[in-house]
Amino acid sequence: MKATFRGGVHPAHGSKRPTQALATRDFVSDTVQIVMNMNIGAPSKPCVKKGDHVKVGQVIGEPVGFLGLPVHASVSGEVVAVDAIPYLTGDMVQSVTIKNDFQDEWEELHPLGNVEKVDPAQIIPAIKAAGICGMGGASFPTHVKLTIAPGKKCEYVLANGAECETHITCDDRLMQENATRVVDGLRAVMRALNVSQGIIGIEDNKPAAIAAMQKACQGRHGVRVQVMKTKYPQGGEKQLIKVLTGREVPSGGLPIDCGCVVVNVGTCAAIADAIIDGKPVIDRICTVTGAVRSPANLRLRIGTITEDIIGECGGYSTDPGKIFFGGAMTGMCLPNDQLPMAKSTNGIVVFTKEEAVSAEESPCIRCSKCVDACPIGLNPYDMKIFADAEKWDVCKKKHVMDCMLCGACAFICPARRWLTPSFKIAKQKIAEQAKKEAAAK
Amino acid sequence: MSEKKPNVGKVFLNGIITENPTFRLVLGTCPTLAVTTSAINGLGMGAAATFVLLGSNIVISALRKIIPDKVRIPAFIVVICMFVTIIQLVMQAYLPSLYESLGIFLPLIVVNCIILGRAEAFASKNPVIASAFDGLGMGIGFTLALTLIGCIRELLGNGSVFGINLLGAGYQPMLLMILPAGGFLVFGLLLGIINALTNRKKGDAK
Amino acid sequence: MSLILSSAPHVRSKANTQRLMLNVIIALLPSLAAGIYYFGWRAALVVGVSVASAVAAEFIWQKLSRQKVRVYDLSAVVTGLLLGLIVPPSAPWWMMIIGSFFAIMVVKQLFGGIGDNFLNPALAARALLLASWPALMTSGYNIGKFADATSSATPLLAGASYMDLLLGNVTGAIGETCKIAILLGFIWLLVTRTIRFEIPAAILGTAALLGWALGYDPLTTVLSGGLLFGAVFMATDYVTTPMRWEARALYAVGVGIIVVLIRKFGSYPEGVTYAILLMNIAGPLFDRIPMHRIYGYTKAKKEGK
Amino acid sequence: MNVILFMISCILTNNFIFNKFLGCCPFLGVSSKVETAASMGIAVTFVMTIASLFAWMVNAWVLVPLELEYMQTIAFILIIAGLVQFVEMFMKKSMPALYSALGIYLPLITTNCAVLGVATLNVKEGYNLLFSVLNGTFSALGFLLAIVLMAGVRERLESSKIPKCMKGFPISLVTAGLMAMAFMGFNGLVKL
Repeated sequence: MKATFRGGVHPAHGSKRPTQALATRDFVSDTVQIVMNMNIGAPSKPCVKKGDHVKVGQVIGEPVGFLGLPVHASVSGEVVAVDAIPYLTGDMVQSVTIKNDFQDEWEELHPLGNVEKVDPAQIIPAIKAAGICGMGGASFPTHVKLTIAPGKKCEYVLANGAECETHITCDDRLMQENATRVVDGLRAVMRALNVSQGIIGIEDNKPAAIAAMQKACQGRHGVRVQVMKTKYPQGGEKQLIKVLTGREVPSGGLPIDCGCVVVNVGTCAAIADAIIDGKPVIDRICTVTGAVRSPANLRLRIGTITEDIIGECGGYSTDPGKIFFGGAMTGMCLPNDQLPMAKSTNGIVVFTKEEAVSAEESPCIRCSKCVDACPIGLNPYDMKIFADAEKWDVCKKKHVMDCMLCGACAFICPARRWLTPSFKIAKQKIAEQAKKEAAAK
Repeated sequence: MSEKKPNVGKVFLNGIITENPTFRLVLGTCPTLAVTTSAINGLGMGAAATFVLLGSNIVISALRKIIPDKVRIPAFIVVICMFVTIIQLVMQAYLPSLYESLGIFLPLIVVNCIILGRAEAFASKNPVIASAFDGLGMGIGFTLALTLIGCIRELLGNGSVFGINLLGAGYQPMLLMILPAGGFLVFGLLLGIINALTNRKKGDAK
Repeated sequence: MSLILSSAPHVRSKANTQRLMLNVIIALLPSLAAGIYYFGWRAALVVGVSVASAVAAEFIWQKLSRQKVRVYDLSAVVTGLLLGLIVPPSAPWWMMIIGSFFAIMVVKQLFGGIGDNFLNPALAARALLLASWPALMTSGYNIGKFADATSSATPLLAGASYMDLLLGNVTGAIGETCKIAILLGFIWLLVTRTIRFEIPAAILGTAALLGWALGYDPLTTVLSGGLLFGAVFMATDYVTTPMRWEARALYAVGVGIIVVLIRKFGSYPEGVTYAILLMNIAGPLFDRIPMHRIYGYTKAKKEGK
Repeated sequence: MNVILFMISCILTNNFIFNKFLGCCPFLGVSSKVETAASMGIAVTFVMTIASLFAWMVNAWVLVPLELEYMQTIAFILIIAGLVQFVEMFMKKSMPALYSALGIYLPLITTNCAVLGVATLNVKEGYNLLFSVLNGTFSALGFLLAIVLMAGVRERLESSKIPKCMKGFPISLVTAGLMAMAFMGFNGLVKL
């Protein structure tokens, strides 16, 4: 039986097919611009200056603070600029621009060898040194996630291969082409945390990936593939845990509070690369699709400029109206195509002018489709009323803080209400207020 | 206690227009809804209430310095009750059919918040003459409102006003209007229309 | 290059308000066709007047109150169509105009327009007409194919064969008689995912069960009067049903119970209108009952204990 | 059987609000929140039950023998005022929890015409002691049902785009009218 959760929507209709069969190919551009805030937490501090020569894998940004991660050069060549640019959120971010000399000269690597034999204590430091953060889009530093707080116990490691977002197929390709590395990475995490059960959850619309992963799991200790129904947001952390283990993350808690750790399959592969080859995160697979001439799955060096990527895919097929990183349900819009992709950029989608027009909000007709769609079991209709009235405290009582901004309610709404954006604002306001109160105390 | 002499004319008009107990203050909704199935009932109820208002306001105003503050509400009720009983007996003797159709809402004038409200808000603080005009104004305001609602409901629900058929024999009476639901609807819509008109006036004045 | 910046999600489902309303209109067409077939052109006139005046009422109100005119969302058409299909075929034209204006202006727009009315406008209008002109609303079926029939009020549980009931070969309101046509519409609504089957199923199930317990034939209970039409088209009205499915279930069961009770004990021949209106009123209360589980809550409680 | 039918008719068919227009002031005034509406309804039920009991006793054992029927209204209103005062004091002392929940509604009940109305109706209809008390209790329960339903609807209306001139009393009255129309469905449900 295919496992699933209650609620959810089916936004992907057809949007994946154009790139589903596309094999990954490499693309290396002649300039990369690497931003320093690729992971959640304080931005890293650039440690190279203009004119420096860097090798592939050389640390160019040093970690800052508890959640900090090192940033590595993704190409070899000369640093042509170290400056601040406005990135996705509009905030100014330090970046390092490197002119590629195409020598592909590597920094010396320190491989740890076979994941089944490596000393478990070495695994997490190696993950941190490789600069790995959640590759599924969340960009949370992986070594922090794997550092279990005292008194908590991890019983399951879940590899997230659901890829429920629209348009994106990079994890699908990764699992088909590099199944062993995904399993290796999962095993490394399991060994580091001394966990005996690892489950890889994959939606049933990726039969090739399922077959490849099942084959790769054969003979490996404690890992198995669980096929899940295709439904958004199957790959949401909370939904994945519920489906694969039957457990629920308590409200306001983390997966570890119910004995689980969830790692994206892309992250798993990066972990395997870091342990087996000692290779830091310098590239990733990224789906480029939408209004481009030839959609593709590209293995991109971190920091590749969007314009170059689109060029590699044959350029725009028509005037672009909207470009976003990630899938259509949660993706972040780009103000222009000069911004570089980062470690967590799993897709670049271009919308035509027609697709980009957002429908006007019309009065709610109380069809309750949003209530049925909410994977958390919230009442978006109710929350929207109080969010519009700016009654944040009531919103909080209606559990808006449990909303994970998956966008299912806004997708399904026939009146085209801006549900998810309102909840995003509500969550920000409530968090601000809590901060203020904490500061006052 | 220094008492300003209120302008009698203003006090009188106040009850009819600016603070019409039914349309502006929305007091005494029960009789307003219950007895207005016909214009004559509305008028009768209004007249009875006016009599009680006038009487109780005069007496309470006259006794306002004698009644101790603590027992003033029970005292007011007793005074009001007295007048209600009088009008009850009078109506029973001289207008038996109206007495029947007003039913229990005649004794219920006692708890009509308009009357107790005026006693508390006006008569207990003002001299006799002003109180009398206040009672009269309020009473007439109440009567007019009730008669208006009664006219509308009777016209739509029965095709007549004060029992005189206006809409002809071909008119199919809208029975709902003389049923309870019709009372709520007519009163609500009438209030809405009056609000809309006064809002517009205010808007014009600005 | 000018790119649009907006918050996620960037895609919306195809179904919008207008599309959903259009689905309902399409689903009502078989019933309308059956009504015209059985009762003749008079039925078409009744429905036509009803729809036209509903749309006019909506347009006039939105113009007068200087709102954006939203007639194109088709909700007024649906209201007019529904009202036209639940009155007798010889209903006078002026009654339909009053009904439609009441439905749109008083029941819907006074409360804030589409989405804000707490009662089903068409049913509220029917209740108004039924209370105001009971004679006109419970007679006048003897036209079209029934011109010679000696018939009185809606024949309810009165020995008609299942086949007659299914085909609509009985007197009744224009759209309520032909059950096959209603079922066709129901299937369309299900296929297009406009409504979910729970509410009609729960209403019909409850009514059949309770009817059986009170000594009626369950199938006749379901097939007679306006129950099927009400369950499919009226009780599933988005605006006036509770939001949570648990609350919707309570609502539907309540409708089923009240329908049978009014049929058995009440003074009206048919209780579907009132049953649904009463449950419309109770709906907001049902939504308040905390029956719904929110992810991550029950467990936290257990651990807390 | 008669008793049960009588109770149902008091709640549904002869609903105090929708059929008799008794107690409209609190029905419109205290129905903006479900919780307060329910508290008000319970308080009214409490007082109406006791009031109809006492009013019946006073009427049958004092007023009628002394041929003082014309003193009915004044006697009843005094009984009710006294009762409410007494209930308030009694509650404050022995049921402080209940008092804090219902206390503020008690003074309002004195001028609730439903209470005086039920006492007067009982005499007018010539009910015996049992039916008087039943009439008091179940009519009050009908009031409770009506005010709670009304509050449920009004809470929903709070977020509605109601035209400015209809806000407040007008829309409440129209709402009540529509509810009364729906309650007509219960007509004839009970044939006494």
